[in-house]
Order: sequence, then C-alpha cells, then structure tokens
Amino acid sequence: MKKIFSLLLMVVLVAGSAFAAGQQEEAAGKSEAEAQANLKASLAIDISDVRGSDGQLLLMYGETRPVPPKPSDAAALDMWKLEYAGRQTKKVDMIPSPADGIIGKKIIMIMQSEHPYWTAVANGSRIACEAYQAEFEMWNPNGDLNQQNQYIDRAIAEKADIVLLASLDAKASVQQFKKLYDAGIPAIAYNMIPSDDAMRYVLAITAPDDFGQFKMLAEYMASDVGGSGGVGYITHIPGGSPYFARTTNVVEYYKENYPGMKTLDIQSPGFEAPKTKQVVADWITRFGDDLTCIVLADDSAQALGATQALEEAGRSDVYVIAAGNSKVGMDLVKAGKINAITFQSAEADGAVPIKVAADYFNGVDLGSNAAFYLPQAVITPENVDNYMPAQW
Amino acid sequence: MSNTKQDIRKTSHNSFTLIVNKFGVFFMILVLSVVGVLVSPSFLSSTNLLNILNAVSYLGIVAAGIAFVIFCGQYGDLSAPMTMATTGVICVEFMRYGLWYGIIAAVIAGAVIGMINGFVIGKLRVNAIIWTLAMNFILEGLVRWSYKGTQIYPDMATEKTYTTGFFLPIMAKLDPNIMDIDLVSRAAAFNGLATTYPLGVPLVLYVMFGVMITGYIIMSKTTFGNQLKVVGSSYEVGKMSGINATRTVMMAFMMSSIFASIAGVFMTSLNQVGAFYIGQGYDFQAVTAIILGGMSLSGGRGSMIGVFGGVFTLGLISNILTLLGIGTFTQKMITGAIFITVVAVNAKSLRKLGRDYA
Amino acid sequence: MGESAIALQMNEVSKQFPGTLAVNKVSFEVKAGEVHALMGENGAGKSTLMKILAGSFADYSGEIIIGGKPVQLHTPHMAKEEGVGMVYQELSIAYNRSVEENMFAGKIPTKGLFVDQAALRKQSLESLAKVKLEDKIDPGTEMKNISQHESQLIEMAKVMNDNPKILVMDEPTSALSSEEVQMLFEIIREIKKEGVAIVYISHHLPEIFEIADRVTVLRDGKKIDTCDIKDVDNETLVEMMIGEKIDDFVRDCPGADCNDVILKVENLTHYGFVHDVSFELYSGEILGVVGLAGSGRTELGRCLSGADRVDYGRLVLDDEEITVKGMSQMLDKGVAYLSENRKTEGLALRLSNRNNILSTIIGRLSQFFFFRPKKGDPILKELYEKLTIYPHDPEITTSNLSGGNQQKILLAKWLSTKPKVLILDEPTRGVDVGAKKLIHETIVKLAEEGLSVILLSSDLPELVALSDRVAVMRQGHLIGDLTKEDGFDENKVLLAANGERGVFSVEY
Amino acid sequence: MLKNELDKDKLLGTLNHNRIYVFLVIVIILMSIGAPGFMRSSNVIPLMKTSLLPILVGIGFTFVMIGGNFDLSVGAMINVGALMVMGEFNRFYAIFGGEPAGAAAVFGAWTVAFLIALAAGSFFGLINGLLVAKGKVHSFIVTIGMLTTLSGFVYTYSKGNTISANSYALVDIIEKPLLKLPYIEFFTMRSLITIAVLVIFEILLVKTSWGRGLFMVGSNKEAAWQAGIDMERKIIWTFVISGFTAALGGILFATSMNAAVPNYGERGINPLMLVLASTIIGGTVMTGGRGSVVKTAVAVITIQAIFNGLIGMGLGFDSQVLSAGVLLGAVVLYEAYVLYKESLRKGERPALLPEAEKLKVNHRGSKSKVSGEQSPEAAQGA
Repeated sequence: MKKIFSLLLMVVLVAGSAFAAGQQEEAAGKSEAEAQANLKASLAIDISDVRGSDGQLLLMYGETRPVPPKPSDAAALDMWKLEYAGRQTKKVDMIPSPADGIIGKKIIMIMQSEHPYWTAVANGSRIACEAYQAEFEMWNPNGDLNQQNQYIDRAIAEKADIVLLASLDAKASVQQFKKLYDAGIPAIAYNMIPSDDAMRYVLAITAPDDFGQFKMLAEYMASDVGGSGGVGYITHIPGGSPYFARTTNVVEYYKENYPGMKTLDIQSPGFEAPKTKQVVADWITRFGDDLTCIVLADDSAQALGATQALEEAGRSDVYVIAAGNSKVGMDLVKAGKINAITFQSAEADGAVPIKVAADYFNGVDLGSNAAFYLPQAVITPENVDNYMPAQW
Repeated sequence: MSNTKQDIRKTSHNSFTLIVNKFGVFFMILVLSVVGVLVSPSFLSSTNLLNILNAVSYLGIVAAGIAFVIFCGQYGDLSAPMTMATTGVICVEFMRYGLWYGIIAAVIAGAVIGMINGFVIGKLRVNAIIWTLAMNFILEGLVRWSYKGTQIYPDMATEKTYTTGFFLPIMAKLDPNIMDIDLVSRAAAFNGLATTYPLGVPLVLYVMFGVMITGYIIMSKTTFGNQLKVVGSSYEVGKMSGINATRTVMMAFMMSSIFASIAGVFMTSLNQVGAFYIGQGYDFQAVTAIILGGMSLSGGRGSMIGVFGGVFTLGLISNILTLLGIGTFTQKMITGAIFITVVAVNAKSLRKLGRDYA
Repeated sequence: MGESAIALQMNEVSKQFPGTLAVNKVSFEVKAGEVHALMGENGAGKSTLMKILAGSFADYSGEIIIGGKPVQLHTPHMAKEEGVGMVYQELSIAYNRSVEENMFAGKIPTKGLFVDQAALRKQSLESLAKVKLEDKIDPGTEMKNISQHESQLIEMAKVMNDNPKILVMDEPTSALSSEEVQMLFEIIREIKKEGVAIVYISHHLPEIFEIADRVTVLRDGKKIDTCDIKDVDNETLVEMMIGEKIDDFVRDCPGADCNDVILKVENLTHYGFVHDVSFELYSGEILGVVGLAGSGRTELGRCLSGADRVDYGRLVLDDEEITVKGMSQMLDKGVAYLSENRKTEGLALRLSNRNNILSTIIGRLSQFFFFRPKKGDPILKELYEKLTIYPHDPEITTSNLSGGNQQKILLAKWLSTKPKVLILDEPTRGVDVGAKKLIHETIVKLAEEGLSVILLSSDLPELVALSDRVAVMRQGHLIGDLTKEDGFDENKVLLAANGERGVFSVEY
Repeated sequence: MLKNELDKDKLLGTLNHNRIYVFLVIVIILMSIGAPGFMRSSNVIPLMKTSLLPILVGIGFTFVMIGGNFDLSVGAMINVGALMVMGEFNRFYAIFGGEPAGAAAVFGAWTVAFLIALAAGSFFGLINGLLVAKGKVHSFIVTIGMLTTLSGFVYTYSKGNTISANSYALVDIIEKPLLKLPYIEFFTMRSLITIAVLVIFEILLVKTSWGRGLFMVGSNKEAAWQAGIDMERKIIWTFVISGFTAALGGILFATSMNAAVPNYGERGINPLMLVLASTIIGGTVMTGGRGSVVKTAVAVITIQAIFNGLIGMGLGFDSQVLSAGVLLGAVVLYEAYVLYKESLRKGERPALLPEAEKLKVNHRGSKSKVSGEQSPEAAQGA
C-alpha cells in the first residue's frame, strides 16, 4: 500500500507543479477604440468571390424553402421537426454580438470524423478563416461522441469566442449546445442539423439542405422515369438525419406526389461496396424487372457496388440517383452509370459557417431563426463537367 | 461403467453426430439451400448463386489468409483490415509504373507486415490478438499520418498528391518525370481489376477461387502446410519434432497478410480510391466464417474447404434474408445468433466425440 | 494405539478411461493412524484410484465408505468435506499468487464481507509451522519465487489445513534429497500420531519399508493383495508389482561390437543446467543415465538433441564434429530425442497417428516443397509391424489410443527418422505392462541392430535391466559410470544417484 | 531504502507491477511541457470525464481477463445499456402518467429503466458466461458472435433511431458539478457513481475471498478446482459483471447527454479496442490471474491524457492512433520478452549458478587465450 501512496503522492506533486505552470492566463481586454477599428477592418474584408478547389463559389447561400405548417400526426410531426429543425423554434435569448469585428477572434471548429469529406470541409474553413484573419482551431473526435463531448468542455475551457459544431448526433446535441450556451459561448451548427430542441440554443445553422436537395433529386428522377416504377433504397446509417433526408424523405415525397413510385425494399448495408453489391444483386433476383429505380445515400462505395451489380446483371435500364458529390460519384455520372447526384460542396460546408460567424461578430443581424443552406443543384451527365475537379 | 473392454474408444458414438461434425458447414448449406428454394424460385438460378459467391469473394480472400493463422493455433489476425488498406494505398502509389508493379509492391508490403507479426508472435509467443491489434493501430496511424486524411485516387496526379503517402514523395524525388505519366489509362487498368468479367464472371471470383485453391494446396499438400498442422495443434510438440516453429508461425502470418493484401488491392480497385477505411470489419467477419467452416481455435483442425463453406454460408444467409425482405440489422442479429448456436452445438458434439473443445 | 477404526473403505471401485479401464473393481481399506503404502508399476492405477478418492472424477463406479458412512466424491470439494486431503505429485500451484493465498485457496478467512488479512497471515504462519517453514518463508511471497522442495512442503501444509482424516500423498519424495525425505518422514510420523490415515504412494522400496505399516499392491488396474509390511520383503513386493520376472528383458550380452565410438561428448555445458559433461557412446550400446529429479538428466538429453542451447563443449558424431544449432539439424545428423512429456511435447494428440509419426520427417518426405504422404506409407507399415501398434489404422486420432499405444506412436515417430543415436527420456512412463514389455524388447532389438540408445529413466528396474552401462548424474554433472563388469544393481545405482556413498573414483 | 539485493529485486518487481503509475507520471510531465495548460482544471476535467465510460467498461473487462477470457462484446453492451435505458424510460414514463404525473413518474420510470437496462446487460453477459463456462466454447468466438448479435439487436430495438428521454430532469442532476471549484468540479453524480463502482469492484477483487478465488481460477484452473472453488460459476460471474458494468457505462453516458445512439463506437478507436488496450497496459495478464481494475482505470486515464495532450500539441488523430499502438505494442513486447527470458531459464538450478559464472569465465578465458595467441601474429602481420 505504501508504495502506491508514494506513487500517488508523486502524481499529485507533478500535477500541482504543472498546474501552477499552466495557471498564467493572458489578460485580455480591448479598449472601445480598438474595437471600433477592428470592426472597421473586419467589415472591409469581402470573401464573396473566393472560389473552392472545384471552381464553384465558396459562399453561395441557397434560398431557404418556405416552412409548411406543423402537421398534427405524430409520425409526420417527427419528420417535420427533423426537416425544419430550428426554423420555427422558440429560441432562448441569444448571446448578443460584441460587434467588434471578426479579426483575431478565436474560432473553434468541432468536426465529426476523420474522412476525406471532412478534410475538404476543413480546407474550406481554413481558406475563409485566413481571409478573415481569425484564430482558427479544428478538432476532430473521429466519430466518438464521448470525445466530442470532451472537446465541447475544452472549447469552453479555452474561452473560444465562437464554436462551430457538427454534432455527431442530432438528439445528443441538445446537451452540447446547451452547455455552450450556459458557458456564454455562441455556437453555430454546421453540416448536421441538430434536433429541434437543440436549436433553441443555436445561433444559426449552416448546412446542406439535405431534405430539399433530395426532394429536388427525387423530382428529377420521377419526371425522368415518367412517375412510376419500383424503387429500392440504400440508406445512410439508420437514425441519423441523412437517413431520413435521403430515404424516408424520398419515400414520403413519392407517396404524396408520385403514387406510381412504389417502394420495394429499404436496406442498410453501410458504406461498403461489396455489401451494397450483394443487396442490389439480391434485389435483381427478387424483384426482376420490377426494380427500375435505386436511391443511394452515398455516391462512392455504395454507388460503385450498386452500379457494378447492375452492370453484371445487364440492367442498364435501372435509374440510379445518389447523394453527392465525391470524385467517384461524378466520374460515375460522367460515365453514365449514375443518372444524377446532388451537389454538396464540402468546402462551402466549411466556409459558410465562418462567414456567418464573421457576420455575427461584425454586428450583422442574423435573424432569429437563421438557416443558411448550401447551394443546391442536381448534377447530371450534362452539367457534370462544371463541377470538376472534385473536392474530395 | 460395466464395459470392461480394454480397447480403443469407439471413434463414433453416433454416426449422425459424426456426419454433422465432419460435414457440419455443408450440412448447413444444404439446409439453407432448401430454405432458399422455398423462399424464392429464382434462388437456384445461376445468376443468384453467382451473386452470392460474388458478394463474399473479398471476404473469402481474407478468410483464406486468416485461416492459416487460426490453423496455426493463434486466435486471428486483427491487423487484416489495416493490412488491406495499407497495401491498397501502396498499390495505388506503385501502379504509376504499371499495374503489376502496384500489385507486387502491395504483396511485398503485405509479406513484410506478416513477417513482423509472425516473428513477434512466433518467437516471443505474444498473444496474437493483442499484438495484431497494436499492429492495426500502428498501421492506421501511419496511413492516416502519411496521407494527411485525404484519400488517394489512382487517376489523380497533382503536386499535392506527390507530397503525401509512403513512397510517393520518394518516387517523386527520384523521378522528376513522374507527373508526366499517363495516369488515366493506368488507373483504368487498375480500376478494371474489380470490373473485369472474363467469361462473364467477375475477375475477383476467379481470384477468390485461385486463392482458396492455392491455400488448400499450401495447407494440405506442402511441407509447410503439414508442419503447420503439427505446430498448430501444439507449438511445443512442433518445436520438439525438429520443426522450426518460429518460422512456421511466421509463414502462417505472412500467408494471412499476403492474402489480405490481395483482397486489399481488389477492394481498393472496387472503391476506386485508396483510403484508410477500406477493409474495416473484415477481421471479425473472417473469423466468423472460418469458425463456421469448422476450424477450431486450438489449431490444426479444419481445412480450406471448410473455410469456403463458412464464407459461402454467410453469403447464403444474407442472400436468403434479403430475398425475404429482412433488413440489414435484423440480418446481423440472425447471423450472430446462428453463429453462436452452431458453435455451441459443435462444441458439444466435439465433446461428445471425446475431443477437446473448439 | 491398538486396533484402530477403519477410516476408509473402498468397495469394488472402477474407473473407465478412454481406451483403458484404469481401475478395475478395486477394494481397499485404510485404518486410522496407519501409513498405508500403495504400490504398483507406472500405470497400475494407483494414481487414478487416489484421484477418485480426491474427487477428481464424477463418473467412477463402486462404493466409498469414510468413517463408516457411504459417501459420494464427485468434486474435490465433496472429497474435502469428507476429510480427504491429497498431495499431488504434480503440484497444483498458482504461481502468480502468494504463498498464503495458495495455502488457503477456497477458504480464505473473512471478517464480515472482507478478507481478514491478519488472520490469513496468522493462520498461514501456523500452517507453515507444521512443516517447519515458518522462519524461512514470508507468506506474502509469490509462489514463483519458492523452490520446488519448499513448494512441496507448502502443498502439504495446505492440505493439512483442512484437518483431513485421510491424507493421500502421491510420490511426495520424487524431488527431494535424502535429508528432505527424512524431514518429511518426521512430519508424517507426527501426523500419524494424530490419528490420520495416510495413504502413501511410492515405488521407492526402502522408503516403504521405513515408513509404511501396511502395503497394497495394484497391477493393471486390479488389486493384487494387501499385506502387513512385516510379512513381505523386497522380492515378494517386486514380484507382486511386476507379476512376471523382469529378467526377461535383461541383456546378458552388451554386444561384442560395442567398440567403435559413435558419439563423443566433451565438456558439454548449458550454464545453470548441465556442466562439463563428457562421455563416449558406442554403437549398439544402451547407455543408461541415472540421476534424481533435478540432476540435469533431462537437460542433458535436450542439449544433445538440440532442443536446448549448448553454451560450450564439443560433440563428435560419427567422426564428424558438430556445432549444435537446433533440433532439426541434430535430427538430420541422426540424433533423436524422445521427450518425457508425451502430452505436451511428444504428441499432438489431436492429430492422427499418421500425422504424428510422420511429423518429424515431413521435410524428408517432401519434393519441391510438396509433401508426399504416400512415401511415408512403407515407413508407417514397417513401424506399425515392428511396434505392434493397435489398432492397425494410422488414420485414428492419437488421443483415442491407450497410453501404451500412444507411447508406441511416440517411439515410432522418432524411429521414423532412422536415428543413429536415440535418446529416450522415460520411454515407459504411464504405460501398461504389456506395452512396457514390448517397448523394452524393441529397444533391445534396436540396439542389437546397431542403434545407440541413451536411456534416461527414473524406473530403476528398467534402467538396470536394459543398460549396458549406467552413467550417473548428480547436480548437473556426470560423475562417472558403472559398467556391467562392475556389476550394478538397483540398489547400487540408486545409492550412486543419491550420492550417499562415494562409490566413484571420478572426481569433479 | 535498499537493504540488500533481495530488496532491490523486490522493488523492481513492485515498480513493474505499478508501472502504469509511472507511465501516468511520465505522460503528465511530457504533456505539461509539450502542451501548455495541460494540467489546468479546464483541461483535466474534460479529460477525466471522457475517461468515465471506458473506466466503467474496463472494470468488467478486467474481471473477465483475470478469469483468463476475453469479452469482445462490451462495445455492443454499451449500446444495449444506453438505448434500453432511454427506450424503457420513455415507455414507463408514459405508463406512469408522463409529464402531468410529475416527479414521481420521472423517478419511477428512471428506476425501472435503470434496472431493466442493467438486467439486459447482465443477461447478455450471462449468456456469454454460460456458453464459455458450460458450453466450453472459446470466449473469443462466443463474444464475437454476441457482438454481431447485439449490434443487430440495438438497431432493431431502436429502429435505427437515436433515442432521447422525454424528460430532461435527470440529465441536470447527473451532470451537474456538486461544487463549482477548479478540479473539484469534476465530481458530478456520474463521476461519483463511476468512482463508487470502481471502488466496490476493486474491493470485491482484492478484499473478498470471492476475488481471491477468481485470481486462483485465472492463475491456475487445476489448482482452483482442486481447492474446491466453483470455477464455472466464477467465470460466468465475470461475464455477468462485464455485461453489467458495460451496460452501466452506457446508461450513464446516455443519461449524461439524454440521448443514446445505436452506432456508438462503430467509428474511430472504438471503446472495445481502447478498453482492451488499457487493460493490457494497466498490467492485467492475458492468460489470467493478475490484474486490477484501478490500474485499468489509471491506464484509461493515461491513454486519454496522451490523446488530449497530443491534440494540445496540435497533432491529429493519426498521432493518437499511432501512440496507442506503439504503447500497447511496447508493453506486450516487454512482457513477452520477460516471459521468453524466463522460459529460457526455467528449471535452472540455483545451486549451479555460481559455478556457471566460474565456467563462463573459464570458457571465455580459453577462447580469449586462443585469440590471444592469434593476436600477436596479427600484430606481426601488420
């Protein structure tokens, strides 16, 4: 026992000394005049013509769709809450903007996972932050919710001026945003639309309008195939909002607008090409010619698996749409193997929240239910060249 | 206890148990096939059967490799997923000089990984699970670190591409003309690996059968395979029989990594991109297939034919359940339950036959 | 003490093992306060019988009566409850844990919910005092730091903690020096005074005569007889145990052509195990090596065969100087070593006989990396006939064979390499009499054919009967040899090994 | 402090047994130098909070490993606990009257939900244990099967959704610091429960005869069996404990966020791998018989400190994975090397050692004599 105690004592001593060393915190504070100068300099920065690596404008906001009234049906209400999260939420009083300019502000960006898409997101943010001369830190929990919570605590501890958070889970984000709000740190939700409850604490959302995009894509396909057919769905990971936006959303959309588009099956093989291939091959066996359309939640691994299965079965007649836009996906569109994908600029996904943060610090009124959607488009074989080269 | 016959024990208590035991997995395939026929009339069509095989071909290649490790009395090779990813990106790096360069580089890289695993496990007798897990971490860190979180496309050649990776920066330094290589046609050849259909059957299926048959021959016909059998059923006995046990274990791990690297090359080709996430989950799946195929963790028992059976069974279960319209996650649950039941029943029958447990 | 009560009675107890009926309707009784010796050859069933008593098997048949009441002994716990304590030959020790935890495993004193550390320490010291170790050993020491001899005494102390009515000791002296044996006997006598019935298993005859009151002899799983120790002498006991005259095997001719040296060993050393061993082995000779457990006998065999490192020394085999690199090299040169641990180092029990026998010659039967099992068929056939292995089917899994046939398979495995020098470490351990006889005959036949055999055995009758010459090892050194001309017998050999008399002119 | 040689050996042994504390100290020193502010309360508290879940899971895992087995299903068990506590709360909250019924309904529903979720974890653990102990199937296989089954089960249970409780009452209690002071802020209901469970199980392991028996089972099955310890039952219990603590970890994690996701741990370094690595680094022996839940917990904190510090130094996830791999690899290699050395010396006779030293000198001498004879010649040649 004695030795354990002595070891523990050592730990405490070391901890104590390290603590003492770490306690000198920089004294902050700017005079009023400085703040005004800063604001002026900040307002002078304009990044609206900066383009991403794919040649598209970084800062295009898409137009927001009108919000339909709340449905009364419980299931429909759940979907409505997902789709229009934050758009009509009664928010808590937002933290007022210091209105002293973005320059030199400490922006902490918390991402979801280490993935090429996120590398591109980070790229976009970095471009924007450098333009705004803001202090920028980017943390990656790599898909671990537990780690992400740690980063939130850490951001609070480091006294970030603003936190940009792509929560790993819509419902779990309630506590995350609440914590930030309680600590007096404004937060912007990006990439991932949090749940309606969470939106109460969020300054603004910037995200791809997955629901809108997929309605667009679904419409595109339905009109192309003549409004009737059998649809097989390959989903995103169940439970997340992409799952609802890219699968349930389309199912509902067709139910409402194109009753001829029948749902054949919904499967979740994950982002694995061989498994998707197997599922699609099984569909071909099971449904035969009834299978005319496939909706994919991902345009790389899933798309490769699905198109291969179709190719092997000689089913060039099946219409395939997918969420975009990776290089693989665009190559497939170009090759005519996929009929259409959505446009989702990863770099804009990273840059737009920075722009919104800049507006916030520059004293621009964001509005009470601010939602900034990324530009929307359907990429088809005809226009795919405009979007090359891909961001990731 | 009235039996006083001083004889060897009867080798079979019950011929049915023995049959189930011996042909276990094929007996299950038979049952599943009957279910399949009942479920869908097109179940027995050649396209469907081909689909089933096709779907498990990557798993089959990995499993054929890991089977050597399990045959060797080790628990498995958890470094297989990252071996697949690592060799995949190395293949993409080297295919700039030609497809065969890429494949050979990948296989060599796989062999080196396997050699390290095998040396540590064979010589120092480290627990295979822990060591290969550490190896998996290390490889993952290396791949992520060298590619800075991006993925590497076979047909992309930018300044940025040549500054990341394992060998690309070196290659770019040695060969200033590397930017001029016509990557698009090279990439087409590479991506074609997964989309070539000689005689209407995917190439990867030939490869799987090739790997399985090679594995079968190596495991049961060669000197190494027969020595592996002895070392696998008892390391000490192998060592005391004048067999170089360390080398045998090392070669088993090398087989595993080499086969994983072949699967990695094909997976990378299928995904048309080299990245760290390729091959995730293949370690446990392979172990599942191998154990279903009748290999025992204590080593030295089972064969490559069983491994094929196990892999095929997994494909069958998934096929039938999809044909029934059952969702992926319920499928997972059912597969897991079937696996546990089969293993428990098998262990019981083995004990009934007076053998040690699985 | 007078006529004491019967502590234990076993009626028609049997136990079937795969392949053998290890104990066949044995009836047996032990009185309180006596030391009852249980004797028999290796594999006679004495250990099995005692394991039944200790509750190791749930599936024995027959009746066991302890203290007048019939009991079921299906688990060690049940046996303990009924007052049976057992000291196993192979100690069951958790080397990771401390002495006190080992001694009180399963019955650690508690205070309320928790372990009473103070009481545990006190009780362990008390318990260690019974074996006179209380001053030497700190109960908190990890078992792996305790010597073999002390471990044995600790094991005894552990058993005595339960205050058993019946104490079974399975060859407790096999690893002890003579002083340690005397110490043990003192302890046994003290225990005996307390009225404990002691069953003492040994095949060390002088010990039996010293300590036992009665003796029961088993052979082939059956009881031969029980008699008072005063009524028997050495020869009758041996005859009871063996059944037939061991002289059958005695080689009267050491071989006229024992002249050319096949193996010459000079200063063979493996630091800490065997030091400076030098000897010569003639072709067609059987060289017995005797030594107590721990004398370096086995290690010598391992060094010669390349299983262990050789640090220093010179080896000349067939006029060729050899640097020992490893087992496969020595096997190629013609040195084969049959390990004493059949189950862990000898045979892969899960494989078929064919696989086992051919495992040593996989390389030799191969062509271009491919193994040709067909080429092994004539070898298998020859060996099966030579050793009369039953059943005559090489595809049977080895674990399904009886111990004797397994041992024959093991021998066949090494003979398949066609060795020039065959080192046999306990070739007849755990083997029934028939197989033993056959193995002996085979060894002799092989020697007559010109094979040189080094026989490492603790079975003295066997050693004496088979060997042309006996080399004696003590404390890691080979201290000399006894030749047929000197005339050696069991007693002489034993005394030499024990080192109680300086019979040797060789000094070290 | 060192009285003699024996004491020195003993101290080295103790140091090795407690190496995890040394690791922690080294990590703290290195990280404090490399990442300023590492030891600040504001950094330490998040770090410790992140460790809570793996610590809880590590308890059961260590128990299983001391018994000589593996439990690869703990990752899935976390999800079972998390989802079931949320799902069952919602179910019973509605049954007990929902929001109008007030605090009583909340309390009642949480109690029932906790019990059900814990029971579910323990139940799946029990199945693992039965299959391993009674079915005699290798734990590696059983728990891989259980892992597959449960990961399917949680999705089926939650229909793929994240489940959050319909009441925020508990989350405020469980995550609220008891005292708003630097460092002390760490103590919330969640951390206190974790610490309490840790202490209880450490006591169970070290201070009770049950725990001592488990060590015997893991150390030498034969010896334990002969000592009349019910081995099978102990092994089954270790799996039940593992299921219990993993589920509890999931429950507390979910309640701290008021949400449970079905795919927790499927990306990144998943908790299973983290716990496995921590348990080994913390000194639990793979073959069983040695280990401590406190050391596992310290190892969890050490690894988290490394991760945290590396981020503080501005390094990415790659360095985290790499460091975890290198640390685990080094520890395993060291242990294996020690065992390898020991196996080479197994059966060595202490009595012969002094003599061996003498012989070594002699032999070396004879060799050097040979080379000594050669060297003058060589000198002449030169």
